[in-house]
Amino acid sequence: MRNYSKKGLSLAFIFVLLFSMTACSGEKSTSGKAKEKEKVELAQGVTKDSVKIGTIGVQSGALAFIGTPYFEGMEAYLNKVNDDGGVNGRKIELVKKDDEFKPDKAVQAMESLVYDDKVFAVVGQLGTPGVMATESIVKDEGIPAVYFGSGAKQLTKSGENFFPVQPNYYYEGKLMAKYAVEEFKAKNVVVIYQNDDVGRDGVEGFAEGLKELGKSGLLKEEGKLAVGAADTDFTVPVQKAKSLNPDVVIVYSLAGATTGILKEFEKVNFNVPMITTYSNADASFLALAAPGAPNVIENLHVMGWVDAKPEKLKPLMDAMAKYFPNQKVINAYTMAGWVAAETFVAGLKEAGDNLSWEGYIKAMNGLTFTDGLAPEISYVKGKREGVTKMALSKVTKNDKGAFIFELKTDYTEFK
Amino acid sequence: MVEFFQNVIAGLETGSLYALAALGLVLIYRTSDVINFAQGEMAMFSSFIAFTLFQQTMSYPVAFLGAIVFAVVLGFLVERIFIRPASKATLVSKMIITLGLIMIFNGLASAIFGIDMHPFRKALTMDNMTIGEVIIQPNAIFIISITLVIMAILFYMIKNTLMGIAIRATAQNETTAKLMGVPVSKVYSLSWIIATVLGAIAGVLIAPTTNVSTTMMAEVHLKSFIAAVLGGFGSFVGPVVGGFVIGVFDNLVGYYISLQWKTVIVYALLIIILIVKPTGLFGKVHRKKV
Amino acid sequence: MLKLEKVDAYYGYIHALKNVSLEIKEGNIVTLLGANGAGKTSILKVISGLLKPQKGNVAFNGKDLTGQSPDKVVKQGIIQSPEGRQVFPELTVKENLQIGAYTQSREANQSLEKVFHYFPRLKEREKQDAGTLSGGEQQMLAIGRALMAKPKLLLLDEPSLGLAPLIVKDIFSIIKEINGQGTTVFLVEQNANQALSISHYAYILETGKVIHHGPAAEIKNDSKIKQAYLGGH
Amino acid sequence: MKGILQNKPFLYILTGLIVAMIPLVTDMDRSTLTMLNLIVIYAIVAIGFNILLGYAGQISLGHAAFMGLGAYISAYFTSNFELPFLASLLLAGVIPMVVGLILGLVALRLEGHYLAIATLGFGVALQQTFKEWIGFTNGFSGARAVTPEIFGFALREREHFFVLVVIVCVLLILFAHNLLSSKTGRALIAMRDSEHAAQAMGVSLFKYKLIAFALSTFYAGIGGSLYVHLIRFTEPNQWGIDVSLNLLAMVVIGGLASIPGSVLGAAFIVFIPEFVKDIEWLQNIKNVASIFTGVALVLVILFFPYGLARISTQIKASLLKRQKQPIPKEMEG
Repeated sequence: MRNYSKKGLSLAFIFVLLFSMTACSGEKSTSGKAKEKEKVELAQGVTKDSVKIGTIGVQSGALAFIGTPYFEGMEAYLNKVNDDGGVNGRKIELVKKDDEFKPDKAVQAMESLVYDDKVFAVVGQLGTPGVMATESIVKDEGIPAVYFGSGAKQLTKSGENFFPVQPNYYYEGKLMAKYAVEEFKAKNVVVIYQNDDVGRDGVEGFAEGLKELGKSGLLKEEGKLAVGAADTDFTVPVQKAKSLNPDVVIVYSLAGATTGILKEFEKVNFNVPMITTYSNADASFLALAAPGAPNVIENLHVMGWVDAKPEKLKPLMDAMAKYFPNQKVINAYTMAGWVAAETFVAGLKEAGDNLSWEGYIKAMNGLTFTDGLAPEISYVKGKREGVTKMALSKVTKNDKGAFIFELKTDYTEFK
Repeated sequence: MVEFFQNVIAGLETGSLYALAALGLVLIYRTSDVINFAQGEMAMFSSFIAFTLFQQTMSYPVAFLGAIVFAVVLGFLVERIFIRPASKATLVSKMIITLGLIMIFNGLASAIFGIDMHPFRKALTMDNMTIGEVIIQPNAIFIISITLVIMAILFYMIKNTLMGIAIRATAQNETTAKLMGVPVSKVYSLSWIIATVLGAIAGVLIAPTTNVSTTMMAEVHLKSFIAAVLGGFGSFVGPVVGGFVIGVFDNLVGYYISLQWKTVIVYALLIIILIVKPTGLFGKVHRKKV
Repeated sequence: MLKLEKVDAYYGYIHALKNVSLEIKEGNIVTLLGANGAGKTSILKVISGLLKPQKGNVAFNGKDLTGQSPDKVVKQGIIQSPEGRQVFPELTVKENLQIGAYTQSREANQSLEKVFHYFPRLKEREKQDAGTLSGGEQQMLAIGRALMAKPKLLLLDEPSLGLAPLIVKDIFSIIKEINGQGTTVFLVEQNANQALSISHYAYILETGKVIHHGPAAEIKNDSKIKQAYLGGH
Repeated sequence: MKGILQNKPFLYILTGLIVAMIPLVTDMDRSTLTMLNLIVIYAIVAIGFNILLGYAGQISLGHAAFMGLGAYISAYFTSNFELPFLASLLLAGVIPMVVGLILGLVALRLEGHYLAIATLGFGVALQQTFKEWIGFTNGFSGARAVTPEIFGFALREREHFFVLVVIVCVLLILFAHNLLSSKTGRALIAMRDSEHAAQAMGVSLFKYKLIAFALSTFYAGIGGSLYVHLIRFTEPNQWGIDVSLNLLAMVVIGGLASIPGSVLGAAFIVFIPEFVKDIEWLQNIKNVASIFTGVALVLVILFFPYGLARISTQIKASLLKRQKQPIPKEMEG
């Protein structure tokens, strides 16, 4: 009796595995290993009237608040392009994969996009852990990858087929240093940074920027203050910052922690100019942060790389209203997704009918794109820095008493 | 010295919220031996109710009470639907059920309320007071007092009322409690209801700091566990003291030692305290149910 | 007063009670005798509502009690003092007694005096944790706790178990006194002699079946029965 | 023939052989293969965890950190010292085991939920160390690992890697099996069932708890090493409480004290979310995978409280009952 059941169990085990295979592979049991590049003119994922592209990012769990608007922005743009007739007669078909911000899921997603779904390109992959984990697959296969929703700096050196758009946090940090020195004439700076991939690159970049400007003395070691993204008490960093008497404070954290820090500033009535990252450059951030810190928020300046003037944003707003009528929140992530799609399509138009991977990459290498939300994206001569021009906006009240961003500087580069 | 007091007061304020959540954990643990991992997610759900009600009515008391009423129903339903049918399962299996609840509530909250963060107002919005140079927010005093009051009520209830005695009796010997005519199913329902309400209060009170979002309770929930263990599961004073200690300690370590390493240091200290005093600061040996 | 009719009950795989019928008359002390595992405790569980019978029914004063939950049974005036005393060790003596009066909390104070009258020792130790009492004291507490419910029918599961002979004698005389005050008692015992000497009627149970019943005095004097079923004392 | 089939080690090896062959003879999607690899890797960790929880009755909520430690060690030594893969695999098991021994020495004096929280605290602290000790872990930029080579053969294809993980898994299963049928195993089980009885039997509780704890961290480290060479990347956020809780769920869902159960549990926890995500009509509801995985978890516990591995026994038992006797019902109070 016993042994029967044990045998049954072993069988059941095999069964479970078999079941999982069949369930996952579905009908697409075509070879997953066919890696030999098709020698036909069109690359994988391209037909006479369609181009299939893929994207990966977090769509569920704790960080879904990033992925959801981001992919909506992307889909809004693609829907608009498709409704206008597509690109060179081809409709763009988007395959979305959820990686839950986890590297192993991202690898599985990338594998299924590249080998199983056979997409033409990966567009707007979101999330540093996933981007880092799948970098080697993208590199090995040579598939075009446009726009990374990641501020990681090493993407600028990943390879020919990598086309970053969004400025990396390191670069943004450097540019913040430039603004601190040139706009604010800072003598003593404190950086409060979110202690993860976002904030650490930012604070490093800031220090490097100061060094290159010959102003390393502005930021002391004790002026680098870490906060956790999920912290519930921001007293310590704010107390420390206050005791150092800075004339500029850099707040390098995402919306959640930044609002917490601002509220604490408000509590102790700490009024100094502050600069924060482009991740917070949207109206939804203001809606979140302003109620708790109505006074100090007017000291806040944000970096920005998308041109958020209403006339520039109009196509985005119209498309969102048309395709996602229920979405009330249009934020920096929506814009980022939009730019991702915009940049990819710009390359697609440029490549014309030459839709092999090589052809697309060649076309992208000749591209300097200035018609989109971002002021300028260029990949000419192997440049892979993405957007390098950013501007500073200040939070201010408009006539109706609502908080808005007001552009303070021109779009400039570090140098 | 000003910074010291500033950090201590803030620590007491956040510590209160850890304490409230910890009291809920301990209450459920004492009656049914289950560690409720979903406590934080349930509190998050209640906070969303408060937020939604506030948007509809613009009345803070309505929002607060609405969240509490919701928590009563939620606690009751969770015990009825998920915990009671598993009465035959082992304790660790029941813990896994609460893990499942985390996923369910988190998923439901995103589906119903969306994934955005929302600002939420404080209970008291009066101007700050200053004593010396130390800034004190009336809201902080309110939070600390409400914790102490709730602790006192709970303590009185458990110690002196018939229901309280019944809760303790059920915790010690369920079958005999039944034989004495104690409706133990009501006792279980009640302890889940109270625990969920405590979590909801913590959630609504922390919301002004963390904003209302599906992830708002992550840190509070984790710290409430630590507070419960530190103070000891054996008493109702323990978790409150544990909460205060964690809140204050976190800040002092962050301020005087290291912001980056404070998590490591605080947890290392926790382990050391447990080794020196395995049942927590206020713990006596808790008899396991047979 | 209480009638079990043709009760069948299972305990896991074990057929614990087979077609058991018995009756407890008001004002009596009825004893249930039998060896370990004969099903005595199962009968109590069926009465108290801890074990649901598969067949048959339980009636109390003509009212059907079959399948009622324990707290409803207690409200009817039936309370059990379980085997092994089962006091709540981390509750004080007084709190243990208060739990006993859970369904009669309005008259708790009055009952409390009555219990302290029977067991003055408990009064002395009112504020002490029950876990610190001696075995005899715990048994007193267990009986006292049951009395707090103002029972019409008191079920006692082996009150003499593990106690010194002198204390057993005390306990039995108190049971008799309680009965004298008008409480019907259903006594489950292995200690046949002493139980029979205070009882009016007795049932003998073997492997889940009632094999004999009759007035206690008769059984006490029937040497055959004693020889066969009660270990021949 | 019957004798051989009654031999459990033989059955494990046979099953392993068959399972390892499946991807070689069938044609599967690469991403599916990656998932199968992950299932076996988590199964390894779950088996170790089951020795601790199912056999020794000790709980831990910090095992993800040990898995992470194994991953980082393997990544570090293969990339920085060009240590051969097999050596680093072993190292990735041994170092977490030593750390586990040290933690066990202090933490195993605690019981139940106190042990749970102490290990949880340790897990959080270790994860935090991954974040801060940049020299070793490369911080949030993450650590990379190379494709493993065994005797000059690079396991670049998922099918080949799968053979490796199945072999490691079967070896560790055999080890666990032998250990659990030895004196140590009997002592562990005696200890779980009753500490007093075990003490009376002269079992040194502490020693055996420590053995179980160290073994479970060894298995976790091995799992971590295989993981990092499969995914070729790791970063600190991965090794948080959620993974520890998932491990716990694997063991409980699969069945306490059951080796096949741990494999089933790992398959369940890794596979169900992916499966739910692929159901078309559910995809328009936000976060549906999370809700359904949660519901599945609850349902399994409610209907199969003894774990997936014991479903057949459970069904048989209830059938037997139904035929011969009515089912007894303890009443609810």
